Amino acid sequence: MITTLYIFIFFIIAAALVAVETPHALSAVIALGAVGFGLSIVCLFIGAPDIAITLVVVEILVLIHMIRATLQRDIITIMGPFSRLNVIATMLIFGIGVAFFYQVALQLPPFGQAVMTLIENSPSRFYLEESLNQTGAASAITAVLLDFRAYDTLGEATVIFTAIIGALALLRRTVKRERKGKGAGDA
Amino acid sequence: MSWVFLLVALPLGGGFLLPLFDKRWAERWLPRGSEALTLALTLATAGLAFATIGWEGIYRMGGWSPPLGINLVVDGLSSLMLVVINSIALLVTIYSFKYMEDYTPTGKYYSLFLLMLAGMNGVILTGDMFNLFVFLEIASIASYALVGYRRGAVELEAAFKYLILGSIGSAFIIFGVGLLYAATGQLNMAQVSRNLAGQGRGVIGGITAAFFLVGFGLKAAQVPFHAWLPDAHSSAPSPISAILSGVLIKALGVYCLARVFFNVLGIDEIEGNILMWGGTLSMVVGALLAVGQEDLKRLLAYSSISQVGYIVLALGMGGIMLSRGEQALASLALVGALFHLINHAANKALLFLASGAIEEQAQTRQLGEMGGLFHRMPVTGTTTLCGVLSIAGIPPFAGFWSKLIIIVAALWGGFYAVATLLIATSVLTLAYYMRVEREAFFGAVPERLQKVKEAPAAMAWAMGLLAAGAVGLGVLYLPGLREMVLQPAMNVLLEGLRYAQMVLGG
Amino acid sequence: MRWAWAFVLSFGFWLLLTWPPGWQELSVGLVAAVVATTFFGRMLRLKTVRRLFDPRRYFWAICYVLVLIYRIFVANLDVAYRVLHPEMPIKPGIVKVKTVLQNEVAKTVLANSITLTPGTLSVDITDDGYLYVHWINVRAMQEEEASSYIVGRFESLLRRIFE
Amino acid sequence: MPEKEGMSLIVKEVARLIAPPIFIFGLYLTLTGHLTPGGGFPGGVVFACGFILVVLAYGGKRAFRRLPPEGASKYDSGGALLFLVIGLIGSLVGGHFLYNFIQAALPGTVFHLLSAGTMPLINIAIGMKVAACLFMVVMALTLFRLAGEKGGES
Repeated sequence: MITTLYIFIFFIIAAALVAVETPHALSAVIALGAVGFGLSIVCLFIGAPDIAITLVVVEILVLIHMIRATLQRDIITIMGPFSRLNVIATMLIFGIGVAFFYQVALQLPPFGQAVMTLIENSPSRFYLEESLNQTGAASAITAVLLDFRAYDTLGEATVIFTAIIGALALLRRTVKRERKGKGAGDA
Repeated sequence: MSWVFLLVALPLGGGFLLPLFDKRWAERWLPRGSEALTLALTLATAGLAFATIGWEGIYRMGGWSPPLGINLVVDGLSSLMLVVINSIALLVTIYSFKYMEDYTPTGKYYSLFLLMLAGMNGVILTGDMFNLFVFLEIASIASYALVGYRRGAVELEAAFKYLILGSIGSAFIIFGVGLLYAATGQLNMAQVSRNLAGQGRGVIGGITAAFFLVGFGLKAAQVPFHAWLPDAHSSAPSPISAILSGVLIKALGVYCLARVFFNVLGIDEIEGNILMWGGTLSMVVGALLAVGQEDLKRLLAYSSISQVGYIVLALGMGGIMLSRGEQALASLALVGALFHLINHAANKALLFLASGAIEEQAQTRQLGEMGGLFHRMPVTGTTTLCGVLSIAGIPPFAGFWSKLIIIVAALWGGFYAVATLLIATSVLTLAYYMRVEREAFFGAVPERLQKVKEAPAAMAWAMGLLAAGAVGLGVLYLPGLREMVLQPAMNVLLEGLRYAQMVLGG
Repeated sequence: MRWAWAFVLSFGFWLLLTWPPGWQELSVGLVAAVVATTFFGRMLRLKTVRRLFDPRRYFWAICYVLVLIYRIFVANLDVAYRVLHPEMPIKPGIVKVKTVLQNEVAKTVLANSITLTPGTLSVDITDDGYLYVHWINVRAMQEEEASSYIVGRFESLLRRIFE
Repeated sequence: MPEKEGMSLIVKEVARLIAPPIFIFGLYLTLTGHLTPGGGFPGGVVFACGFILVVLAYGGKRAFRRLPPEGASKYDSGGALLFLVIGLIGSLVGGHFLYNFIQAALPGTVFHLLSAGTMPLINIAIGMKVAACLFMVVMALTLFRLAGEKGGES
């Protein structure tokens, strides 16, 4: 079980490296798709089927869309000058990050161990034990999302809403109204 | 106080409703309907914000008590921030009517504006770490879009830069929240604070503090992380610049730093020093960079970095004094920080609105192309003069008193180097603002500006009210008023652990 | 009529998902089916629906699945032989074949079957009934001959199912 | 999509056959979110995929006549407002914003479709919203690409 999980995680890392390193845009897109599917399988392993379903659906969609986008472009290879300084700086920062994360990882609960089993007064324990009686929802996840922390969910929905309204505002066709006596609108 | 949630729910509702106002039926049946609705909602939230003064307590979302559900917390600090945010938002709305008239989808503009307001109010009110992040993202995403709203090449580049750096900041914050959850198993701020006080911070707490310093530091544009601010704040439409510089960087950056470090993690001397020296660096670097600017709005943006540096510096100084046990001195430094926060919000909003009025009427942002505008635009000239004198710290104006308090606190606390830099920066600030006055407002009117007229009434009213603030906000430090506004807010920071007690009881 | 059938089919699929149905599932399912019909009812074709009630077609469909499995099995062996053979006796190329099928669903199933069979891959399909197929070992260059090799195996059964 | 209207026949046929079941499955995920893993977010994503499949298969021009991207904005706002209104009713009835007032008044039988109070309603609201948002995101990407191809750079 845990070995399979590690195999998938290494698969994801390998696919991500391929996506970064390959010079072909299409290969990069496909490797990115492999990352996504690997991630959704990992989600299945750690017991989140709903996230896995969503991830698969989104991955298929993104893959189709990006392949269409790449196929219609003339440029199919990614070229760019490599700055050695940038690589060294990135590696340095990455190394420092890994060192810090190692320190933190030593303190974190072991993988697969739920936080609530370690901490006495954690609300997640209450959610598991009482959500059915208190909210009447059979799915504890939904009980947390839509009753205990419904305000958060409202906020998350608003984040998506804000993002799309912002995108539509930036993609609009006419920027300025025409007005007499003044300079015409730009763009 | 069962209506506190309306401070978030009303602007959210407006934000959801307004995109529908871009449709053809709305333009026919409800001309200027989006403006009217926005005005009504910002009036309502401003009223509610003033009504929270002097109240302290929590509001339970969905009826679940604190560690289980999410709760809103109103205390001195939140009501101070709410009043600042919502009153400036109201004035900016009035100003926007005229300024944004030419830009087509007004519904989307006001929708994003209200969503940003809801995000800021949510950040201020929430008592939950993850919820803080969620509302911070709402406010940030709305502001990314608003920065690029004019959609020229420069604006889009600035918005993109802001988006990238802002997202990095958010990533740091969410990492911090996740680590805090792993360490304590809690998301409720009060409960996190209580658990950390019980079990000690440990390594995770230290790393979390570092993450929060970077994340909120990015949102507050402190100096190593300030690169996005001059572009973003000068490219945004002027009312949005006023909101961004005036309140957004304070609500998402300074307030969160204060809340997290004083009430949740508990500040220690090292972090106090980081905050203080980081603030000092921002203050000096921001002022030095502002001196050479030709573009009026860029100058104001660099000045924002410098002035927020003052606030963060004073907060850090207060933290050091607190961890040394010097309560009285700490209270002075913290009052200085909060007082300067209020003053800077009013002054910088005013100056950005004035720069917008100049841009609108004279069609330029370059200082070299202006001149003698005092004769052509008397109201703008007078209000700008008030703002400039206040922000530069000239005695009877509000900005002088807050700077004085910070300098006195630094001197009494023995931070002589910081005090010297504070005074030097104030002189520098005065110098570059005097340059603005000389080049833009005094002197002879150049040929091409002969026909410039005064800004429209709505814009003038908004600027006038803010100018009154710039002149009169000094009274907040007078005894009777100080106990109403500044004192409760300062007490929240001073007695860090009382927060958990207030929320959870016992 | 089209809308009614769309409604019935959506409702049937809903029942499959929520089996066993109680009165709550049934009533919510009615609403769900109405919603689905308003969005997607337009896409349904009546001729296809009528064919759903012919038991002979189901029989031929089962036959078709068996034939397809057999074909895939044989083609697998063939491709494996070609890959493992030291000289790799392959002769890849794209051939143009004609299909007599008229029904579009039938054409789609045909193209997908060709793709599913190892060694052949349908590349494109034109409106006038031509398929472009990539073949690992092109045995016949002529259109008719190639058609009988690739398409002929499936066509008769598909016509019985769909037409 | 400008030169050829949609993709090849195969894709069109498969899209036509599979879009309605995808939609029903999205409804199922959304409506049973309080009983099984699922809920408004995955359900909405599945809805949106049904629509996007149709648009990709049939090409922008033909599909937009049936599914105008501007119309999606209506569902977007509607879903968000529905969520907010449920919360406001909770505050009027129960005194707390987002209070589960239906569960307090009429507790349904657990493990049945009509239970858990406001949760199915909120799931529907989120489903509508997420579907409309995702649809608009993809359409925004498509439209942006078209604009870029026509007008050269920027």
